[in-house]
Amino acid sequence: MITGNNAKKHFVNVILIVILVVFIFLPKIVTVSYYLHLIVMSLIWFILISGLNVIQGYTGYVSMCQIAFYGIGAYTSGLLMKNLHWGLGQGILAAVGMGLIVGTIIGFPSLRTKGHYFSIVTLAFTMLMFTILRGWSGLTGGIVGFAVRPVSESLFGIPLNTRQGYYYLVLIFAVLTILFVKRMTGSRTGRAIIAVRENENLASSIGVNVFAMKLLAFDISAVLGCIAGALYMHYVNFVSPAGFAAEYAMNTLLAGMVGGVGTLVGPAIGSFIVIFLPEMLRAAALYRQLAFGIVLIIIVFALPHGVVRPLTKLWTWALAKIFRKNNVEEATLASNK
Amino acid sequence: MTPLSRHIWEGAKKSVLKITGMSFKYGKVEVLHGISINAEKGKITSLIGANGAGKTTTMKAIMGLMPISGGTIEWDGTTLSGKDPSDVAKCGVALCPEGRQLFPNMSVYENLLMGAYTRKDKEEIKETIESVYQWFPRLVDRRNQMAGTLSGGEQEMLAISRALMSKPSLMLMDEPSWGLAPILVEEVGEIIKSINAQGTTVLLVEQNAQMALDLADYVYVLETGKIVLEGAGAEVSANEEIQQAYLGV
Amino acid sequence: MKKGSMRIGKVLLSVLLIAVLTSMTAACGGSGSGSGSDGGADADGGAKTGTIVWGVDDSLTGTGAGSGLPSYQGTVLAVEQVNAEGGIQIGDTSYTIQLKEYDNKSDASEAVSTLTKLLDVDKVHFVIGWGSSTATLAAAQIAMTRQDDVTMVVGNGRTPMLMVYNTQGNIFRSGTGNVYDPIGIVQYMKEVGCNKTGVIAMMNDTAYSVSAKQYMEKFEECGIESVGLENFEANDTDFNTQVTKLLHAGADSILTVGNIIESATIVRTIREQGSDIPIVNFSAGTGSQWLGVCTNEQMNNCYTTRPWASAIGATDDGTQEAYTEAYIARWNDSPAQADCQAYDDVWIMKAAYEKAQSTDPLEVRAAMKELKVSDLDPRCVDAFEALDGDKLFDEFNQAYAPYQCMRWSMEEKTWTLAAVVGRNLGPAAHREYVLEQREKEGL
Amino acid sequence: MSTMVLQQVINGIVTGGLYTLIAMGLSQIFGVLGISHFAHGSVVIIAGYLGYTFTRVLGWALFPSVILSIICCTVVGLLMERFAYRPMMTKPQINIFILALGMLFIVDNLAEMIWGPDPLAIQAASNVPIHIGPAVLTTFRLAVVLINFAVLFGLWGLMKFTKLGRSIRAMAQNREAAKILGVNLNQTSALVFGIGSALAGLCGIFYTSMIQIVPSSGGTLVLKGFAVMILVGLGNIPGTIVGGLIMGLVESLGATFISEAFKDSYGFLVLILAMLFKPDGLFNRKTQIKY
Repeated sequence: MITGNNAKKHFVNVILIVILVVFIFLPKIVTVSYYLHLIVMSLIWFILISGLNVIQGYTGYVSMCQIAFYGIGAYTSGLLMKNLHWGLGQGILAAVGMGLIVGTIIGFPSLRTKGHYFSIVTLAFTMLMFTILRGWSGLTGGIVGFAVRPVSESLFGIPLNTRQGYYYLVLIFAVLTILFVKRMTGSRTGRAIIAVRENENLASSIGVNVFAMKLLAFDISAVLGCIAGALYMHYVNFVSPAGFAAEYAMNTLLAGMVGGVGTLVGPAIGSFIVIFLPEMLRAAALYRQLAFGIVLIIIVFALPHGVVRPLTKLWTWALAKIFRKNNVEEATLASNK
Repeated sequence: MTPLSRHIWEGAKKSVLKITGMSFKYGKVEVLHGISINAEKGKITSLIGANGAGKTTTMKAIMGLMPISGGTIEWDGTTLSGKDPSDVAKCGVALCPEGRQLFPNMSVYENLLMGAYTRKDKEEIKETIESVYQWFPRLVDRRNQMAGTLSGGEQEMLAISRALMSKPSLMLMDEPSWGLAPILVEEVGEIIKSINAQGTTVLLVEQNAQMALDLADYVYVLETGKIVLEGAGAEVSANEEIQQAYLGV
Repeated sequence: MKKGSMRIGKVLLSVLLIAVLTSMTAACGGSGSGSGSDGGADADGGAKTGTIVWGVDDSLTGTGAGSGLPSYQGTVLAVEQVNAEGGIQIGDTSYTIQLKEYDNKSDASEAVSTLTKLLDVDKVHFVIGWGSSTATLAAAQIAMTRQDDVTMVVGNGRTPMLMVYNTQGNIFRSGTGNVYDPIGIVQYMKEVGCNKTGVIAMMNDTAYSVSAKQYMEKFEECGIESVGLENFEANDTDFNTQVTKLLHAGADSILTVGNIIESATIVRTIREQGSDIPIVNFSAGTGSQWLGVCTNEQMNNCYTTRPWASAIGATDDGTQEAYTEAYIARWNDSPAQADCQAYDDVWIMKAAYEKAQSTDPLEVRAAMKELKVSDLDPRCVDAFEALDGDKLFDEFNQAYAPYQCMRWSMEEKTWTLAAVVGRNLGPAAHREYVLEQREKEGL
Repeated sequence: MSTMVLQQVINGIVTGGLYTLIAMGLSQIFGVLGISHFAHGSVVIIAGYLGYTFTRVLGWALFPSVILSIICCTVVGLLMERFAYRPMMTKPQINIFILALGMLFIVDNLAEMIWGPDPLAIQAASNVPIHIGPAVLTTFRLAVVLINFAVLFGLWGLMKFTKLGRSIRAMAQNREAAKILGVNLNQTSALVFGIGSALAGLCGIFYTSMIQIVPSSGGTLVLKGFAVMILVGLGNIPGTIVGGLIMGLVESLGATFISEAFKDSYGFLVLILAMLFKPDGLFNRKTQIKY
């Protein structure tokens, strides 16, 4: 007997499958490949912001060095391909490894601080990383950056150096990210990390090793950031330090904030907005940067808790509306039995 | 216990505190339901009740720290409800807050100076400090020490004397006995008596019912935001329910 | 999957919402904008007219705005002049030029987005401008993979690596690359009294670091002792450390290699440290840009040796004077370096269209490859060098122009021509450099 | 070699003074209101650009234009406090953080549109080099160092001995207790913003005259200011002075002996190392920071 609750679950599953199908056929729907380019970039940023969401959403710490992980991932896989001719797969694996190392190195000093201090120290790391990428011109090609050859591998027969091919690669990584983050938040460690956000002292009093949890969350955000960086590198085939300066840390903050922190939906909405909004404002040419800043302020005033909270209210309202009708039928069904 | 010098207290002679039908809401939840309290001029009035009955909320409401949702607060002819705490302080009301709320990284002397923030007269402030030092000799040799490093009793003395620094006509005292050893509670009781003896109206909020009943001329008993019993100090302490509920007899 | 599906649903619902939204805009966006070039009869049946749409991709904001903004202004000035005279004549149709400009913030990912939009949404086939190296190199990666869709005509993006990525021959550059032989300039430095020279250069910029090394190689040949090499960054503001080091190393003259404003600040820092030694700047910039940082007295005994075509008197037929007047009239700002490069690009494009007598992009590109210096309109500011067969571009589509050496004149408060010195390395050395790099890059 | 070190030490002291000026404002504002006031960097560049406009474009004398620039940027600071931060005080902390960054972003772009991307500088009138042994210090830089210490000493006196100073410190340590004693919190925080912005204005003028200003200078300077603030811990005026000098010296000596390319990052390296050992700052007692 389908009770109200199960019906809601089935309805959600149906939507889930429909969405997945739509995404699989998206390259056919979106003919103008410029928009497909934007969607690929949005999915890459979705992975990046999901990483940010892990440290920011689940431990309450605002991290400003996600863009530095993005840069490290890009430079690691890029340089390995350029100098040692490593492939795409090895590049991403190396980026994951680098993410763990750098995440721990950056995590140790910054996680000892709290609140605003933590954000400022992480922003200092982003500045440090930018200066190193720019200054070490022997290795990184300096301010101008460097280029790599397009990837030669192919995925299920679709060559990856075409936009469609690369779209599917990024889609797979995006879905894997959702499953991983969902699995992690549902798991025991996930709940421990959330406990740290709610009340650190309480969490440590019930046996949660607070520092280890924070470091774990920070490493996860670093790894996801580096994967996104590697994917970006092999998609654009060129990278320069300017793309990972403190200015872009603002975009990660906006994406995390707009989407609403601590939810799974947040990164999706936040990353799409951060990629599509500047493109929409492109007509403003000279004033684009200014418009972006003003939009930022408006969002902060209008949506202090991000876009997701009103959206979830809408979603639960819609679900309730659909299923209240069913419950009435069941009640009548049960009563006249 | 030498009485405080005369000039501090002429201000405290005439005024009376009238709170009528005051109610207060935390968000949507109403915590105080239309309570009315009158504090006699020059008397000690105390408000007793279990933890969470709304005692501290009442004190904060009087001081203007929390906007009340209904009723009026009147002191010395002027209505306090709706006023900003800094203006309430200027009307001669001083609050000795729960948990003392000192400035930990400022010296005892600087804490006292802050107490006299609303006063402009430099000379008189110096005199008040001297009289407070007479009153609380222990604070003299601690004068340049950081307030955060004082003992519990000393901190309570500093909190009370800081409140005294503004020459208040109405002294609100929020659980002065909190966290003090019994003999110190006695000492604080004596201090309150002598402050009142000089004519300052005192509204005392205490969990230590015994101390409140001993000191008070008039007592209000507050339970879950409502006044359940009021009367003269002796009369209320004779009441069996009160004895069972608060005195553990 | 039951437990978490509620949240998964929310995730994918919102992603769907946005995807559907964007695909709708994509569908209508695609057809809306005009195609590369479309001819059509004029309303009153007179001479047939049409429009040609070119993309302009420059860094109007961000770190590269110092050269990106003037480059864009130079382009607009030339296009207005061409349209004023009836545009480009092909057969009996005269085409007016329309520009579609985007700002790439001299940043790699922005350059990719703007170029992709120009190709896919605005469907343009020629993209000019390209005032900064980073954006130009990033866009070159796309140009390599979409050779039939786009031809890039680069102005002031001088990084020598650009032609290394020009494997499909669809990138042209009028601005001389920074690979050149400074022998002429070093000899001139010797004449003006440089014996022990300290070099201070933007070493992390591929273009400038190559130039700095070449200068120091030539120092020995001309008997100049090099007393040190100091480094600085783009947008650096404090040079006391480096200047102190060089002065204390006994330098009797200093060579700066870098952007206009950084070099000007170095000059000021040197003068502030109480030294009036000759300073040679491998940099360009207008008199007003230099006076924005230094005082007239501080500029005394300073030289600049960049290919600055719009230097008054660089050639004796008055083109530079005419260009400077027109530029000041249009933008009330004195011309710099990037603007005259972009200005010439428009005339080169016009010559290519009229030589091909067609609007088909591939035919125009082929015609541009074969362009002769004599085909160009005399108003071209740069005195382009006629390669063998009077050709404008070499086999890698790189044009060449001689260098001038300017001295600061206290009276006129601006740069005056001192000598026409160095010529670039020429096609042979350029070929050697490109092939060597291509092998390294595995192209 | 030793003359070089002396010269670099002098350079370090001069720039260190600037970092102190900006860190002082940040530290007071953070102490009293718990706001990471990133837009402080904008206040610096506004003063710098106004200084440039008054002296170079309008041709006024140095002194009146300096005073006017500082007044204007103080007003800007007060407006930011009144209309941007105060309404947001009740919202979650991250909003204030983004609001501050947003304002920095906007002023950054406005400055680029009004004054253009090229660096500009105020032409300091008397710039005669003074020789201290082999090292050189121009009169203007000497004046900067002297004015700097005079202002900071005055601020220390104000904080330590005046009623206003006490109320600012009291508010920083316990807002509610200060409120009870009659301190008007809004007025005091406006005052703190005023003082902080005036110091930032002074820093902007000095920075634009000694070095030069680009629209993005605001961001780098405010970050260095934060680094100093965190390095020494909160509300500690002598500590902030020493912290600023440490930052200046570390940068100029680091650039000399290690490598010029990483000039900006040495300061941050010192901050990160400090965080490893003393999360509450080098000089500060264990302060209890409420979030």
